Amino acid sequence: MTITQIKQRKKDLDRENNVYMPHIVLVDKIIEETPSVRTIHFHFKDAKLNNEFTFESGQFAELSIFGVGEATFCISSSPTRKDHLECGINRVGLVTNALHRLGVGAEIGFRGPYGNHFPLDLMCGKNLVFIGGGIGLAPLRSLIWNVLDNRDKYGKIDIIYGARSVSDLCFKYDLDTWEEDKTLNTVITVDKGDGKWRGKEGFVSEVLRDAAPSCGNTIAIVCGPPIMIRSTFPVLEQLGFTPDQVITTLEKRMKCGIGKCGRCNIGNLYVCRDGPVFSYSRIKDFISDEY
Amino acid sequence: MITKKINKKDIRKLLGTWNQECSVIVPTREQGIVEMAGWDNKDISFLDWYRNTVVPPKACFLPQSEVMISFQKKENGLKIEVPQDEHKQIIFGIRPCDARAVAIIDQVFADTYDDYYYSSKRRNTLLIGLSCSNPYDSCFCTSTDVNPTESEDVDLMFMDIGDEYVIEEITSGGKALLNTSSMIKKATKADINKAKEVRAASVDKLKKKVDTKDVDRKLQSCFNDIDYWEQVSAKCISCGICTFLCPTCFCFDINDEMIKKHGARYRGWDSCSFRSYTKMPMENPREEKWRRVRQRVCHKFEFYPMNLGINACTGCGRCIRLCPVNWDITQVIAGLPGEISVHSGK
Amino acid sequence: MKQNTEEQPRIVGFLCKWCSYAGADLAGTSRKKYPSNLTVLKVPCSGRIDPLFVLKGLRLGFDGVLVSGCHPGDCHYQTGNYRARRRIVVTKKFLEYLGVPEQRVQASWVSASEGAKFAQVVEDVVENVRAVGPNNLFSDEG
Amino acid sequence: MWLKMFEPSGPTTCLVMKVSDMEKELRQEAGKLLEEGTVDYIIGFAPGSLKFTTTPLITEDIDEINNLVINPFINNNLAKYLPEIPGRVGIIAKGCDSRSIVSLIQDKQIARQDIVILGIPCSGLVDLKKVEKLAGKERDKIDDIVVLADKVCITAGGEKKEVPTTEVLFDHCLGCELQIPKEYDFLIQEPAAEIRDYESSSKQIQELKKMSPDQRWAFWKEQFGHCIRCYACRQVCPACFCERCFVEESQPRWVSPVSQWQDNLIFQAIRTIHVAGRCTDCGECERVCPVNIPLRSLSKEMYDLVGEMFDYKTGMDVNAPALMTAYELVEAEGLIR
Repeated sequence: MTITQIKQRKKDLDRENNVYMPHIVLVDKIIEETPSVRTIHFHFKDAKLNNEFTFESGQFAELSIFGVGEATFCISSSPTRKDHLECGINRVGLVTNALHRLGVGAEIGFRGPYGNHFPLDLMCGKNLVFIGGGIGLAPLRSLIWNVLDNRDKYGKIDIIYGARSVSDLCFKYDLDTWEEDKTLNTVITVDKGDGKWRGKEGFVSEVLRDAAPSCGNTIAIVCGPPIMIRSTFPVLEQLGFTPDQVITTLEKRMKCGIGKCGRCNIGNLYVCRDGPVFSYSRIKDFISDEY
Repeated sequence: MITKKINKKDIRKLLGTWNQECSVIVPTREQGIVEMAGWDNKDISFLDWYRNTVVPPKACFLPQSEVMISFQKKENGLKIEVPQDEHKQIIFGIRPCDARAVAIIDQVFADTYDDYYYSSKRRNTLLIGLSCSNPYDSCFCTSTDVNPTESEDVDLMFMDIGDEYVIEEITSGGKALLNTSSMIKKATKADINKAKEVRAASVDKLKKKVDTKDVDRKLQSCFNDIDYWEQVSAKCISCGICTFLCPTCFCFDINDEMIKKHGARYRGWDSCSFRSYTKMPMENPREEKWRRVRQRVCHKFEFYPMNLGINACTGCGRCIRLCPVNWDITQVIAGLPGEISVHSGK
Repeated sequence: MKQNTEEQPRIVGFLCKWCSYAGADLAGTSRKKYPSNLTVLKVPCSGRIDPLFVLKGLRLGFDGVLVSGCHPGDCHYQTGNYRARRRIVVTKKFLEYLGVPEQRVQASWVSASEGAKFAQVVEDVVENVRAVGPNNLFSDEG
Repeated sequence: MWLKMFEPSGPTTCLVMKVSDMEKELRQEAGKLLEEGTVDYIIGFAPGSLKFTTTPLITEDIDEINNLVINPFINNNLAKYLPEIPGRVGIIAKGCDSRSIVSLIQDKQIARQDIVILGIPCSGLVDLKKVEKLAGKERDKIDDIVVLADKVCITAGGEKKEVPTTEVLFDHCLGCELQIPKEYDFLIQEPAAEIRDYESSSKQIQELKKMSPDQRWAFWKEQFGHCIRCYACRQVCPACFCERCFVEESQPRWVSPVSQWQDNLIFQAIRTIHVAGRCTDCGECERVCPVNIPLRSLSKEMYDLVGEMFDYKTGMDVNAPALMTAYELVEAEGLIR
């Protein structure tokens, strides 16, 4: 812990680029998913950027409305489909409410992509179990489409998705497609169904226990509200998954998105910089306590 | 290595020469609050009364609030501008503890992504250190690897040896500042010996000490010792004094504002002591006070060293002196349960 | 409610829905003339008016603030305006102490049947506020 | 146990309060409460880690009772902690603290039966900023402060200085209206010295009132330019017990979280109005402000304002309704047309 170490780590301060300056994107299309969730499709105003922009499944971005503020969203479209980008927006706060008031053609700010991504090379050749809850399907969806677009590279695929009620199910059009896809096993559940619901009822963790996917050569990818994540890990452990076989993506309050503003840490890890994608083994010690 | 010296009487002239080329920032007292502010070209009385600033010098690079982007609603849409600030400045009189703190924050803002706003100010600034021989009773810099009379984190280091300052030239930028001046003399052997005496005496004045050896390991083992954290956090009132006035605390918040047709995206200090700091719509991972206190201590002495190899505390003692309830971080560190006493998670 | 952005001075009025707002309506339907400087915000009761509303109005650049509710004794919720009264007078007095000219913050009781009084109140408020000039309280200059 | 690591040298003598006897009595009583299980926690003052400081002691450990102290540096208004501490609590209260406790009971934030008030008489607390100014030395360079009823002896750097006691007490103490708690379960029977100077207690307010409104506004504008929005004033204030403060609301956003003088001033102005009738003029907001904003010149004015207009004194009667929840049929005539 000497000063020479500091100096070694000190990087060049002379770069001109201002990472906080957002790019302008235009809203192409708005899909109302549930009463409180909408998906917006958008593309860059700058045509050059439209071509050059790349990202990976699992990464996130900061969307902003000038004069209102910035908020963090994961990119829910797949990098294999390049014509536009998508973000799912749950109406909960100042910025998300403002985003819900927008119409097609609106200009908003975009900076990103930030964070790490799902380890596709690690998943290659393996069976995959996707476990999602509520709006947590958004990051998974990017990965699922990414995987489905290269279907032959992966083994058996299970998708287990749940929401609080039927009207809270997001991306229903995708769910329909996946249910029809014979190469997948898709299970959809709601905590409590309405009269017309013919699918499963119960929490995701319970449905997962019943579905009991085999842990052999398998990776489980979990994303959802913290309560779902917390209750799913023990079930996966019972099913024989080791912490290394479980991958999750976390959400925390963020401001900068690039590991500086300080608030999104879990232990020494910053969700924005070291995550949002973590293997369960990496965060095991902290997760029960601060997530 | 001490190489040069200057007579105290010539300091005003020296600062004056510098002030012609760039702005010189010195400790300034207004209403009893000492902070680094622009020099008025005359007054150097701070050399007599100055011990350390209340507002740490980090504010020169990470101001309490600054405009990141400004917007203006025009008929053909929004006009967006980023303020340009490339003016050169010299901070004269930074203490070794605060200089180390700047070096510590430098790492954060250069890590992975360069922070435009911080580094555009930082790279245009030269730091001139001033040795400290009058510590507060709350100072404990010798416990955090800082020598009150020595610093490698500045460009020039001045040390008071009576009628003169001896000068260490640390960087080429600092060296260049001295080249132009005829007031600078070569330091003699006697000066260097005198400096040695002063150094020993200054270090000796620091009575407050805390053992920081193994703190990270101890913190790791008592992370889940809720009893301990509840006990030490009981009297904390969750204000932002310790974090805002800490020279190494760098957390910030970004907020937009729009009044009539003008608006801006601002960045301002934020504090892990505030409940709203981590609040998310559905839940708050650090709702309880003891979690927030734990975060502050662990960030300084466990997480920061894990990530960047150095404790994020330089022993300046501000958080102890200024705390409304005398919450003393050295007591919390010293009182850490030595060996593992882990409680179950929640 | 049409927001008035043209006329100077600009006044924001917080009117209780049962009395003062109805009073304003009556002033309108009975074709009483009063200045169009007022931007009206309807509140369920004068008891809902937090001191924040007053300062927020001034911060947003309104030159004056009017708060208005039912006469004491007439509150739809029995005691809302009695409580409001304490809060309003404290706010008014305190802002004066801070240095906000007293004309900028004004209060009145207007019942649903007092269309004429409402028109008169607005006229007086506008005149009083005009006398102290535009609101530069929160500008950085000066 | 960890409090004993640093032995600060406190004031050697203090005749204003017969300290050592009072401490003995207090420790005995507090110890009894814990021992007999009457309370779960004791809140009091312990020696601080720095010279001339004290620190709140919140403990359920009977061994820590011997750390309880009474001296002219027991600044904190401990009532602050009551709403957040579960169970039954024994609290050491000076006159002003007791008023805050009563005010919290009036506002139904705490229940009287959960609190055991250990009242202590108080002749006033020493404002270290004033002492520093008089001595020309900062706190840690002062060797001793001896507080007597009529004079204070300050020793610093070998020099001894004697000044009238009124010159070193906090402004709010000079205007104290309750030296001995009215509401208590146990009271240390000891008279308090009457050290008052009402004029200097609100000197700045009187000066401000002589100015024009524009000048006053300019004064506050300048002051709040220094504000760093650390919220210490709010956090230390027993009257600020809201679960969620209006500054943290984002929908609508009443006050910008960005620190600029406009919003800093609005924050403090609204805070002062919101605590009208709860503020007991304990002066904590001003004491803790790290940038020396004269906050008491706001809160004391509000205190006087409600006193004059509604003949209301905060925290004097547990059974009286809180100011803003009550009304008279006719009052504040002439301010609303």
